[in-house]
Amino acid sequence: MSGFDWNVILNNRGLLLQGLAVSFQLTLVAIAGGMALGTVLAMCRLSRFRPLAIAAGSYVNFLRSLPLILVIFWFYILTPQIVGHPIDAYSSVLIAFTLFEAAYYCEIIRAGIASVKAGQVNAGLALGFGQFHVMRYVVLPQAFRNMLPVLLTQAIIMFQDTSIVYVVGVRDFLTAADVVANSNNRPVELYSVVAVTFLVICFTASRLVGRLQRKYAL
Amino acid sequence: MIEVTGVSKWYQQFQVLKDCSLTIKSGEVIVICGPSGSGKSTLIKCMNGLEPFQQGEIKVGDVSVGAKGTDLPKLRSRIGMVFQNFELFPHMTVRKNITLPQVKILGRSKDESDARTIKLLERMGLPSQADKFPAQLSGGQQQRVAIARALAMDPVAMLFDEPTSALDPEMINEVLDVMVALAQDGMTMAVVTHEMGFARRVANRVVFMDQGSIVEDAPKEAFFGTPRSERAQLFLSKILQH
Amino acid sequence: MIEVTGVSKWYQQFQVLKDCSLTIKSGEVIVICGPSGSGKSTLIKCMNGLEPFQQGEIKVGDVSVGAKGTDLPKLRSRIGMVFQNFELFPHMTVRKNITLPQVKILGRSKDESDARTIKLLERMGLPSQADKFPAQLSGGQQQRVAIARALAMDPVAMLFDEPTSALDPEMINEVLDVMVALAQDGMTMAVVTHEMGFARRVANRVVFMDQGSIVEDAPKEAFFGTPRSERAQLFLSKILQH
Amino acid sequence: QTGGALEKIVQSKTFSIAYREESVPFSFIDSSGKPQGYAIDICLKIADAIKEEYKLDKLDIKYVPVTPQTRIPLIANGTAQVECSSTTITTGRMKQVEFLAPTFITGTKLLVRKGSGITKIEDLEGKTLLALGGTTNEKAAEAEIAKRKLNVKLVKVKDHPQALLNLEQGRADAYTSNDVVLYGIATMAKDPSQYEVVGPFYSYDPFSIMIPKNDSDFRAIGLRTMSRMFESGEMEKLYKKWFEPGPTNINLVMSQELKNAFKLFSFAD
Amino acid sequence: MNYSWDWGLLFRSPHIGWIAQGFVTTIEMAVLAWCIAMTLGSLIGTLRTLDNPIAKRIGTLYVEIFRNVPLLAQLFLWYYVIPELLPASAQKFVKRDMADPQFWTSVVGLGCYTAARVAEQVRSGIQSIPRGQRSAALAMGFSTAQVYRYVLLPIGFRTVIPSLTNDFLGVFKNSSLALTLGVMELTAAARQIEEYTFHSFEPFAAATVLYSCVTLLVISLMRVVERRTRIAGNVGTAR
Ligand SMILES: Nc1ncnc2c1ncn2[C@@H]1O[C@H](COP(=O)(O)OP(=O)(O)OP(=O)(O)O)[C@@H](O)[C@H]1O
Ligand SMILES: Nc1ncnc2c1ncn2[C@@H]1O[C@H](COP(=O)(O)OP(=O)(O)OP(=O)(O)O)[C@@H](O)[C@H]1O
Ligand SMILES: [Mg+2]
Ligand SMILES: [Mg+2]
Repeated sequence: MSGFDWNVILNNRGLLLQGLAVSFQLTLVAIAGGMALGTVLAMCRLSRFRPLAIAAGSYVNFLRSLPLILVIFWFYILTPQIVGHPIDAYSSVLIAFTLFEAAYYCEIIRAGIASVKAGQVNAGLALGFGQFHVMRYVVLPQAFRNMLPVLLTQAIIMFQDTSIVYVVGVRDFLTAADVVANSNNRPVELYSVVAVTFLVICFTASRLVGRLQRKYAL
Repeated sequence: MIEVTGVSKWYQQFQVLKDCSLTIKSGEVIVICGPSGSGKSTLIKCMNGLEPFQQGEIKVGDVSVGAKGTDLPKLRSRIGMVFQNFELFPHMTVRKNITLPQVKILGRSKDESDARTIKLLERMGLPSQADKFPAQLSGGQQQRVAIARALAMDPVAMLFDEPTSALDPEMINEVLDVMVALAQDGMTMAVVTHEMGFARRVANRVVFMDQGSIVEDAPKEAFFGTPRSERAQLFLSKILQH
Repeated sequence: MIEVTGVSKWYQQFQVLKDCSLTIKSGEVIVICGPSGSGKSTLIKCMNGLEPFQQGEIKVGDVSVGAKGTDLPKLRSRIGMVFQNFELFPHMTVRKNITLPQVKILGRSKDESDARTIKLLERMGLPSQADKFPAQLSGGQQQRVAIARALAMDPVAMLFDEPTSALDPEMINEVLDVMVALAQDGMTMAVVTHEMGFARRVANRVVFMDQGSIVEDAPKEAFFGTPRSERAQLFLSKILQH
Repeated sequence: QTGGALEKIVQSKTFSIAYREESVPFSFIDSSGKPQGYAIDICLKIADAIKEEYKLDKLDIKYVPVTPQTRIPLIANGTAQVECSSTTITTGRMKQVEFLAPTFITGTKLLVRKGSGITKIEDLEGKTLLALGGTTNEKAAEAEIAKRKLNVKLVKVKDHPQALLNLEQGRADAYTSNDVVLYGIATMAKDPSQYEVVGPFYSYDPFSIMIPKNDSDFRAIGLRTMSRMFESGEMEKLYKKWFEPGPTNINLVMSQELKNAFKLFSFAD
Repeated sequence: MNYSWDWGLLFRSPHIGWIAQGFVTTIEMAVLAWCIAMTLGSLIGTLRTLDNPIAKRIGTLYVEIFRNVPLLAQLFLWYYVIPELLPASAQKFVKRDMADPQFWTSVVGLGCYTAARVAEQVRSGIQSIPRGQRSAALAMGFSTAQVYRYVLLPIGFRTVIPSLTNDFLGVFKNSSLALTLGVMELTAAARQIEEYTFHSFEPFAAATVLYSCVTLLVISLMRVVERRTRIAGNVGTAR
């Protein structure tokens, strides 16, 4: 190994930063999409209408049994053929992430609701609140607080998972670094930078989540 | 006031309540006791419809609890209930805990509710705790807030499910004192408790349950004097020995 | 037997024990009581080195607990300890709970340990429960198993930290009876408890703690007769009222 | 499927070119990230022809990056209308896509380290060979290995640079690809003189431009444009620009086979 | 959509062989990586529950590093970067002499990554045990090692079996990332068939079915294990 070459990083910082931006963007869109769809799925799973609950449950369990990479391939190669018109890699990855993460968010939201003790529901009912109001004033606020750290942790995991889009060539941070590494023959520098950058971002984020958790612990 | 007639309840095969009958007249205080798992909590929860039952009838005033068309939320708002674990809403301040139900359920104005809240907290001996969160209070204080929350709905009767059994010995008294005062003010009360001192002081009748049945239902004096069932005698001797 | 001299302990800034001194002679039974948070558990845990302390000295026999070179596991194996929540090992049967420490710590043979286990269970009135798991027993039975487990190590003294306060009222007695028998057999015991009936029956001395200090340390008769400190009087009145 | 490729180009006034990032000098990105290369230049000519023929006021060029794995689906599903790189014509691929005239003729060879003593595939017995997944070269090498019952470990890589990286780090002994590609890759090495291209041709690969199936008008305009370029000598000029020697250190004189192919595809109007 | 289905191609040689081989490779990687993860993870997780601040620090450092870098980046580090930092002889070994370097690099990468997760489970399992259990065991005269051996680890592991199952399934699914290093595991096999036949639905469907089936199988298996190892009564409520 011939010394650590900082220049290759500095010279290509534009490309790398763009990649990082793509990673963030993917994360944000997938969180929004995944949360929205995940909430709907959670409501379906908790619904008293059995077929709906079963359908949602099967969806969640099925997706959770697959590797993300396979789901990405499915949507990357197959959706265009199914829908009959072209879809670029970035959009197909967004769809894959949203549908995939929704399954995970669904479980988090469901667990959050289940974490509120039955006694609290009883207390709400005993005061004279209706079912809906018990949900609205008693269960959901506590559920949300309970699951907030897990939701955020999942977001951090997802941020890391965005690196998997490498396999379909979407220019996220890792892919950008890979391109630079290959064209400059500097894998050691570039892959190290990727690792350290992720480490710093994710570590900081998880510390913040930890602090938040302590602050809002009930 | 509350009339329980021949109520039975099953969890799947297991029968928790066996043909229970009980009447609580207006202004009366009854104490329900009995060994663990005998169905005391279940019985009391049936009274405001928190637990459904399969046989028998329960009437509160002239509303039948088990009937199909009954407006349960409305019924429940007229009966206060206090739980073993307080069950204050942990994400609201004490004030909010007491005010919110008044506003949302009774439709009282904010100001009126707030005034009532403050008055009740004073009555409970907690004037300065309104803006704390439940977790910042001691168990005894939390339970008094829970009582205040129930009273804020102006209930016609109060149900207590072992209100002191989660408390440290020192705090039991501050809660019992409040309950004694309440009883002396003429509140109709059904209290599940092992605090026989409390029963001696204010109960009109003591009900003893075992394995889902009401085994004894006697005026306090009779109960402590000569409980008729062997089971109750054994229970009392154990409770009172130390 | 156990000699506590001028022990102080801090959690960061907070002083939990303030210059506590106490002597327990061989064969003596002392009861420690006091309000919640007064440091009773901490003091008793210091005696077998479960909690470190910063000042003072504790001697068990002629071993100094706080000293650097002390073989704590060995010391602890000679002092039995019983906890409020029993702390039986939930993944082992009752038999295993009692036998394993004998084999692993004392190096007894399997057979010998087993024989001892059976004998102790009989003494505790639990001959047929050996192959159940702790969670399948009632609280009172679990606590008696815990006592058997401690006795299996042939301890020279026993420490009890509120052994009955997690028990249903009905079960308190079965545990106290065992403890009374133990005291009458001449075991050296330090017992944190609020069961004043027990104290009255077998204690040699009663120690009253408040805010980390030992406020009273008096023979039982003197304590129940005229406790000197105001705090102890208040405490006693609260404990005994109901 | 909505309309033909040509109809879509004319309607949207956009021409989507699928390009590769590392297929030097056919299709690659320069340091500013702009796609260029021999095949790209040809495709741009086709774009000009369309613009002229349909009298469009403008025709935007949209570049779609592809990899060997994605190029066929992306052309098949219409994400891009032409794939301009170094794709070999095969009948298997014709089930999904169509091809225009040949642009280059090459064949499968091996890139090895100088002095390794490897000159043909048999020398790889017990060694590691890299191949790009999904290429004709991989299949050719696989067939050759099977035919000779060799014990060669075939490891798949994602792209040419990854292959070079594996070679440079000493993780493999050879990389199989088209000879021209191999010459191109060797120039990207830290020390190009360390590498050589060896072996007989294990397959014979005419390159061409891929287009979607079932659009005869589009195919016609593509073939017509190329035919004109062959005839006018424009194609030879382009070849010289990129290969004799190109801007990328390649120096490859036009082979007789390619000259013949150009002649064969110069049709009369 | 004009797609010509050909499910038969899955069962034709050599495709069926690729799938079978890919499936076996996936399972092998998952199992081997899991062994690493369990051993290392239990150790690290235990370190984090000790009272010794240095041990704690080491455990925390490991977990934070391996949890906060994407797995794919870790695989690249293991494959392209770490060997470059080794002395020449060791380099030669990991790159060439070692049998199947891609496979083993992936196994180690997956194992170390998953170990961080296992460590967290083990830690939370041990910490979920009421503090009194530790005190009780110490009060009996057990040494710290014995307390872990006989009390904390057996209880801790039982309580986290469901989460450990999830982690195993995680490593099973994550093994698909090894395709980026050129390992022919299940997903890579599906891709290869696609590349050779230009049929994408069939091979990916086959891979999907296989992944799902293994997941289902593991879940039902672990239910049985859970029932077997469940502490009679209930751990959580043994107070
Ligand atoms: N949801 C349930 N499903 C099945 N059985 C139940 C359920 N809830 C309670 N039980 C059983 O019903 C019986 C009566 O329970 P209940 O809580 O009313 O007893 P209790 O007298 O209040 O006892 P405690 O003094 O312990 O509070 C118990 O045997 C209990 O195990
Ligand atoms: N690990 C700890 N860190 C900080 N403070 C502690 C810790 N453990 C105990 N304390 C504090 O030390 C004081 C004494 O605790 P201790 O458990 O000895 O009291 P106690 O007399 O046994 O009370 P109780 O009757 O509730 O068991 C309490 O104020 C408690 O909050
Ligand atoms: Mg109850
Ligand atoms: Mg204590």
